[in-house]
Amino acid sequence: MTALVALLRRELRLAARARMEWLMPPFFFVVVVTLFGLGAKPNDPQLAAFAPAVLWVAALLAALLTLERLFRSDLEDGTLEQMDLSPTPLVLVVLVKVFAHWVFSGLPLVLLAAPAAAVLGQREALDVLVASLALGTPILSLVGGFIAALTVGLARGGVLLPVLTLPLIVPVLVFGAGAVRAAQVGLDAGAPLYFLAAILVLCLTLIPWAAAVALRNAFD
Amino acid sequence: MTALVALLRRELRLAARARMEWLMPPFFFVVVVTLFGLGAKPNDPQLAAFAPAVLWVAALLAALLTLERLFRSDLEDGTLEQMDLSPTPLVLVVLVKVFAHWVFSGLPLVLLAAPAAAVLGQREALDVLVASLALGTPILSLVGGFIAALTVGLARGGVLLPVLTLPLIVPVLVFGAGAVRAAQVGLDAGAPLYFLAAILVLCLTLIPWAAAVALRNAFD
Amino acid sequence: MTLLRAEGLSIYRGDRRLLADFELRLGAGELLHLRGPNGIGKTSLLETLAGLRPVREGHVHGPGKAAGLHWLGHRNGLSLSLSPLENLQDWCGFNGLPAGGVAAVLERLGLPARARLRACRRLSAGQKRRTALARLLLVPRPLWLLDEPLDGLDAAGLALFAELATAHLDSGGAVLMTSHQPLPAGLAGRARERGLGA
Amino acid sequence: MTLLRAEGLSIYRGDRRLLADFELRLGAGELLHLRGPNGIGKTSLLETLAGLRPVREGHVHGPGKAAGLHWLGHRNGLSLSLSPLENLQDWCGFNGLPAGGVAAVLERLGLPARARLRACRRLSAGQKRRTALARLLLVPRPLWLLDEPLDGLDAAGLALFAELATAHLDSGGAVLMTSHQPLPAGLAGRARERGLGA
Amino acid sequence: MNWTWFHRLGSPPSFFRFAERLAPWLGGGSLLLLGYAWFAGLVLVPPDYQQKDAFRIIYVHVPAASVSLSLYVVMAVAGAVALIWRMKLAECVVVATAPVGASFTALALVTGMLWGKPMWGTYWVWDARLTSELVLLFLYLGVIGLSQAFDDARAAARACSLLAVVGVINVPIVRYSVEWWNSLHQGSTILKMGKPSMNLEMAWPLYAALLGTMLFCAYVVLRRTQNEVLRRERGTGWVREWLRGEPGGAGDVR
Ligand code: HEM
Ligand SMILES: Nc1ncnc2c1ncn2[C@@H]1O[C@H](COP(=O)(O)OP(=O)(O)OP(=O)(O)O)[C@@H](O)[C@H]1O
Ligand SMILES: Nc1ncnc2c1ncn2[C@@H]1O[C@H](COP(=O)(O)OP(=O)(O)OP(=O)(O)O)[C@@H](O)[C@H]1O
Ligand SMILES: [Mg+2]
Ligand SMILES: [Mg+2]
Repeated sequence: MTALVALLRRELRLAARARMEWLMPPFFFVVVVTLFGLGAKPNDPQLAAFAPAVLWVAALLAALLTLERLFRSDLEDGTLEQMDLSPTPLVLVVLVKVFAHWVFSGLPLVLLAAPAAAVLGQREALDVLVASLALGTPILSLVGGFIAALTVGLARGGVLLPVLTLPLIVPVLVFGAGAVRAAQVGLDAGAPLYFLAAILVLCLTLIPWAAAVALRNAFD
Repeated sequence: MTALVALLRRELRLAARARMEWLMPPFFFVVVVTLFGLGAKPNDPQLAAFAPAVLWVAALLAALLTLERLFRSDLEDGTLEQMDLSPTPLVLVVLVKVFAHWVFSGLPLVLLAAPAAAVLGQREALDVLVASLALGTPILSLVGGFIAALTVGLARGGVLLPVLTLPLIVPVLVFGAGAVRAAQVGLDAGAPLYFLAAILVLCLTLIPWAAAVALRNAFD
Repeated sequence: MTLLRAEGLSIYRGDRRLLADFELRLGAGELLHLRGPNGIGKTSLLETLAGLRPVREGHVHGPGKAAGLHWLGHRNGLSLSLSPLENLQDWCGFNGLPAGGVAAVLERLGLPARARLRACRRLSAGQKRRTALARLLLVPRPLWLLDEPLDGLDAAGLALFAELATAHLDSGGAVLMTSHQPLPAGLAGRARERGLGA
Repeated sequence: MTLLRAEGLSIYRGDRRLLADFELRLGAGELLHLRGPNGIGKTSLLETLAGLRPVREGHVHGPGKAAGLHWLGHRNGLSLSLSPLENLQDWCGFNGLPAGGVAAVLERLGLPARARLRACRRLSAGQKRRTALARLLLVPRPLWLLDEPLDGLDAAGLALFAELATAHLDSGGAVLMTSHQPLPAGLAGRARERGLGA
Repeated sequence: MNWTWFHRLGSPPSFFRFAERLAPWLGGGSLLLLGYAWFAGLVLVPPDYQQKDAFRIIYVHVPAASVSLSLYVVMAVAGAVALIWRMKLAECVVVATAPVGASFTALALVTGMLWGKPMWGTYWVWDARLTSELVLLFLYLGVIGLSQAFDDARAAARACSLLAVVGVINVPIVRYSVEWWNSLHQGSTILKMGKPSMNLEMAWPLYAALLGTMLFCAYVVLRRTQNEVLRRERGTGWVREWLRGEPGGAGDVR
C-alpha cells in the first residue's frame, strides 16, 4: 500500500519535472482536430460523421508520443534494478507507470473530447464518445506499456514501438469509433461499449504480468 | 567537410542500428490511413476530402516521435561535450542532426504522399500536396529540433519556451493542409505555398544558431 | 552460517561463457573482495548472484530477491531529475519502509544539506555515489552485494565506507564486493581476496 | 613555457561560488594532480579550464577549445549503441582527423578484438573507460585535462595509463588530472599535488 | 498422465531425429494433395456461371487465409510453452513460424484483393475482415522485427513469444469479423462444419487444397525449426555428430 503511494508519487513528480511529457498529447490532440476541421468545408455535415474517427485517431497517436520514455530512463539509471529487487512486485510498478501514463496522455483527451467534438460539429452521441474514450484510452496505455517494456532493452526500441503497438490496438479503435457512429445513426451503442469494457478488464488482468516478464527480460 | 561527412555518417549509423527506422514513415501512412479509414465508414468518398489532413497528421506524428531522442542521448553520454570541444562548430552539428531527422521522418513522407493520397481517393492537387509537404516537413524538423535543444538544456523549469515554440508548428500545418484543400476545390494554392517557403527560409537561417546556444546552455 | 552459496555456476553474456562452474560460499561476518581484469565478468557474476539475471547453469542459494540483500551496481539507481531526498524516500516507499530516517542517513553520509534537495543531475559524482550508499543504512540487510562501491569516493568517503562495512560485519552481516582500488585501511585486514581469470 | 594559466578564476555552480580567485600555471612536462573532497568543485574547475563553461570571473589562458587539448570527463563520451571502433572513427571525423589509426590504438589499450565491434552498451565499465582513453593516442595534443581517468581501470589499465602519461610528459606535454585514488607507481614520482578546499 | 514424451520431444537432439523422420511424409503428402487440388480446381472444375473463372482464386485464397490464422495460433501456443516451461524448442518454433505465417497472410491479402476487383469492383475497402487481416500481417512482421532487434537469441525469442501470445486476440477478430460487423466479405460457409453451401465438385478440390496447404506449412515450419535448432546448438556435441553423419557432409555450416 505505502509502496503503491510511493510509486505513484514518484511518477507524478517525474512527470512534473519534465513538462514536455504532459504538454505533448493535448498539443497533438488540438493540432489534429484543427487540421481535420480545416480539411472539410466550413461546417460541413460530413465532418460530424468523421468526428469520432478523428478524435480516436488523435487519442491513439497521442498515447504513442510519451510511450517510449515509460521505462527507458528507469532502466538506464538503474532504478528498475532496485525496484526488481524490492519486495514490491514488478507488476505493481508496471501498473502504476501505466496509470500515470494514462493520466497524462489519456485523461486529458477524455476531458477534451466533448468540446473538441463540438468544434467538429458533432452534436449527438457526445456521451457515447466520452464513454468510449474513457474505456478505450486506458487500453491504449496498457497495450502501449506492454510494448514499451518489450522494446526498452533495445538500442533504439523507440522505432519498433509504434510498429508493434498500433496493430494491437486497432481493434480498440474499431469498437470505440464504431460505438459512436452507431449512436450517431441512432443504433444501440451498448454492445460495442460492453465489448470495450471487456477488453479493458482483460488487459488489466493480463498485460501487467506480461509487461513485468518483458521488463525482466530487458535486464539481460 | 570531412567533419560534415563524419557527423552525417554517425547519424545514419545510429538510425541504422534500428533496422526498421527507414520503414517507419510508410508504416505511419498505412496505419494512420488504416485507422482513419476504419473509424470512418468503409470506402466513403468523403475520405478524399480529408486526405491532406490525414497525411499531414502522419507527417507531424513521424516528426514528433523521434524528436525527444535528437540530442538527449548525446548530451547524457557526453558526446556533445566532445563535439563542442572539437573544431567543428556546434551549429553544424545541429544542422546535420536536424537534417538526418528530416531524412528519416520527413523525406519518405514526401515521396510517399502521392501514392498514399491516391489510396485515400484523392485525385486532384497531388502536386500541391507533395510541394506543401516538401516545404513543410523540413520546418517541422527544424522547429522540433529547436524545441528538443531547449528542453534538453532547460531540463529544469524551461517550460515556457516549448509552450511558445510548439504553436509555431500549427500555422505550418494549417497552411500546408490549407494549400492542398484550396487546390482541391480549384482555388489558387500559390500564396500558402510561398508563405511556407518563407517560413522555411526563416527557420533555416535562424534556428540552428538558436539551437546551438540552447545546447551550450545544457552543459551547465 | 552461510548467507550466500553458489555451486557449479556458469555465467553467460550473449552466447559467450564468461565463468565456468564457479563455486562460492560466504558466511556471516565475512567480507569477500572480488578482483579481476576488466571484462572478466565480475559485474555479470554479481548481477546473477543478486538475482537480476537468470541462472542458466548451476545453483545459487541466497536470500534471493525481495529484501534479503542490498544491491549496488555500477549505476547508482538514482533518477537524475529527483533529489537525493526524494530518490531515497521513494526507495523506502517501494521497499515498504518508513521514510523518516532518510535525512539522518544522508547527514551520516556527509551529503551537504543543500545538495540533498538538488536534482541528482546536479550533484557531483561522489555525492551521487554517497547517496546510493545511503541505502545500506536505511534498512539492515544481512547480505551486501556491491559493485565498485568505492568509485568516486574521496578519502573521507573511503574511511566512512570502511566504518559502515566493519559495523555491518560485526553485526553478523556479509559483504561481497568488487573493487579495482585497494580496500581502505580499516577493511583490508578483514577482507578475503578472490581473484577471477588471469 | 606554460601551456595553461588561470588567474583570479572563480567557479560558480548555480549561483553558488565554489572556488574564489584560483591561480594555476601548468608548464610543459608537468603533471598536476588535483585533489579535494567530493563536491568541492574539481570537475567544475576542469570543465571551465577546458572551455566547456563560461568564465564568469578571472582569466584562463590556454589553448582553449578547438583542438588544443584533450578532455576526458566523468562521462566517457561514447554513444552506447555504437561500437568503440565506430565511436572513435566518428570522433576522428568531427575532429578532422584521418580515422586510420583507430584499430591500432584500441589494440594498444588492450581492448579485446571482440569487444571492439560490440555496441558500447555491452562493454564492461573498464572497457568503456579504456575506449575513452584511446582518444589521447589518436592525435597528440599538448594539454590533457582528465577527470578521474583511473575510474574502473584494473591493475594493468593503471600501468598502461602511467606509461602513456609519462610518454606524453616526456614529449613536452602537460597533464592536469583529478583522482581520488593514489596515482599509479610510475606516475606518482612526477606528479605535483594540488589540494582544493579543506 | 505422464509427460516423458513431452520432455523427450523437448530435447533438441531427439526432436531433430523425430523431425528428420516426419518431414518427408509431410512434404510428400502436401505435394500430392496440392497437385490434385490445383489440377482439379484450375482445370477440371467448370467455370462458375456468374463468376466465370475468377472464382478459381478460391483454391489459393481460402487455404492461404485459413492457414494464416492457424499458423498464428501455433506460434502463440509455442510462445506460451516457451514462456512457461522455458523450453528452447518452443522458442525455435516461434521464431521459425513467423515468416511462414507472414508469407501466407500476404498471399491471402493479395489473392483476396485480386478477387475483390471482379467481385466488389475494388481492390481494397476498409472493411473489418480485410483490415483485421492486415493487422495480422503487421503482427507477424512485428514478431519478425523483434526477433531481429535483440542480439541475444534467447532474449529475442522470449520477447517474440510474449508478443505472439498477447497478439492472439486478433485471431478471433479476424475469424468472426464477418459476423460481428456487416462486412462486404462473405461469411464462413465452406469452413463451417456441416454441409457446405457449395457443390461438391467444386468443394472437394478446395478441401484438398486446405489440407495440402496445412501439410505444406507443417513441413516448412518443421524444417525452419530444425535450422533454428542447429543454429542455436551449433558447437554442441550432437550437432557435430549429425553434421559428420550427413552423407556428403554438408559439414561446415559454421
Ligand atoms: C483483401 C481481401 C480479402 C481478405 C484479406 C480476405 C481474407 C479472408 C480470411 C481471413 C478468410 C477466413 C479464413 C478462415 O476463416 O479460416 C477468408 C475466407 C474466405 N474468403 Fe476472403 N478475403 C478477401 C477477399 C475475398 C474476396 C474478394 C472473396 C470473394 C468474394 C473472398 C472469398 C472468401 C471465401 C469464399 C472464404 C471462405 C469463407 C468460409 O466459407 O469460411 N475473399 N478470406
Ligand atoms: N550484453 C552483452 N552481450 C555480450 N557481451 C557482453 C554484454 N555485456 C557485457 N558483455 C561482456 O561480458 C564481459 C563481462 O562484463 P562485466 O561487466 O561483467 O565485466 P567486469 O568484470 O565487471 O569488468 P569491469 O572490471 O570493467 O567492470 C565483458 O567482456 C563484456 O564485454
Ligand atoms: N548544475 C548545478 N547546479 C548547482 N550546483 C551544482 C550543479 N552541478 C554541480 N553542482 C554542485 O557543485 C559542486 C561541485 O561539483 P563538482 O562535480 O565540480 O565536484 P567535484 O569536485 O568534481 O566532486 P567529485 O569529487 O565528487 O567529482 C557540488 O557540490 C555540486 O553539488
Ligand atoms: Mg564491472
Ligand atoms: Mg568530479
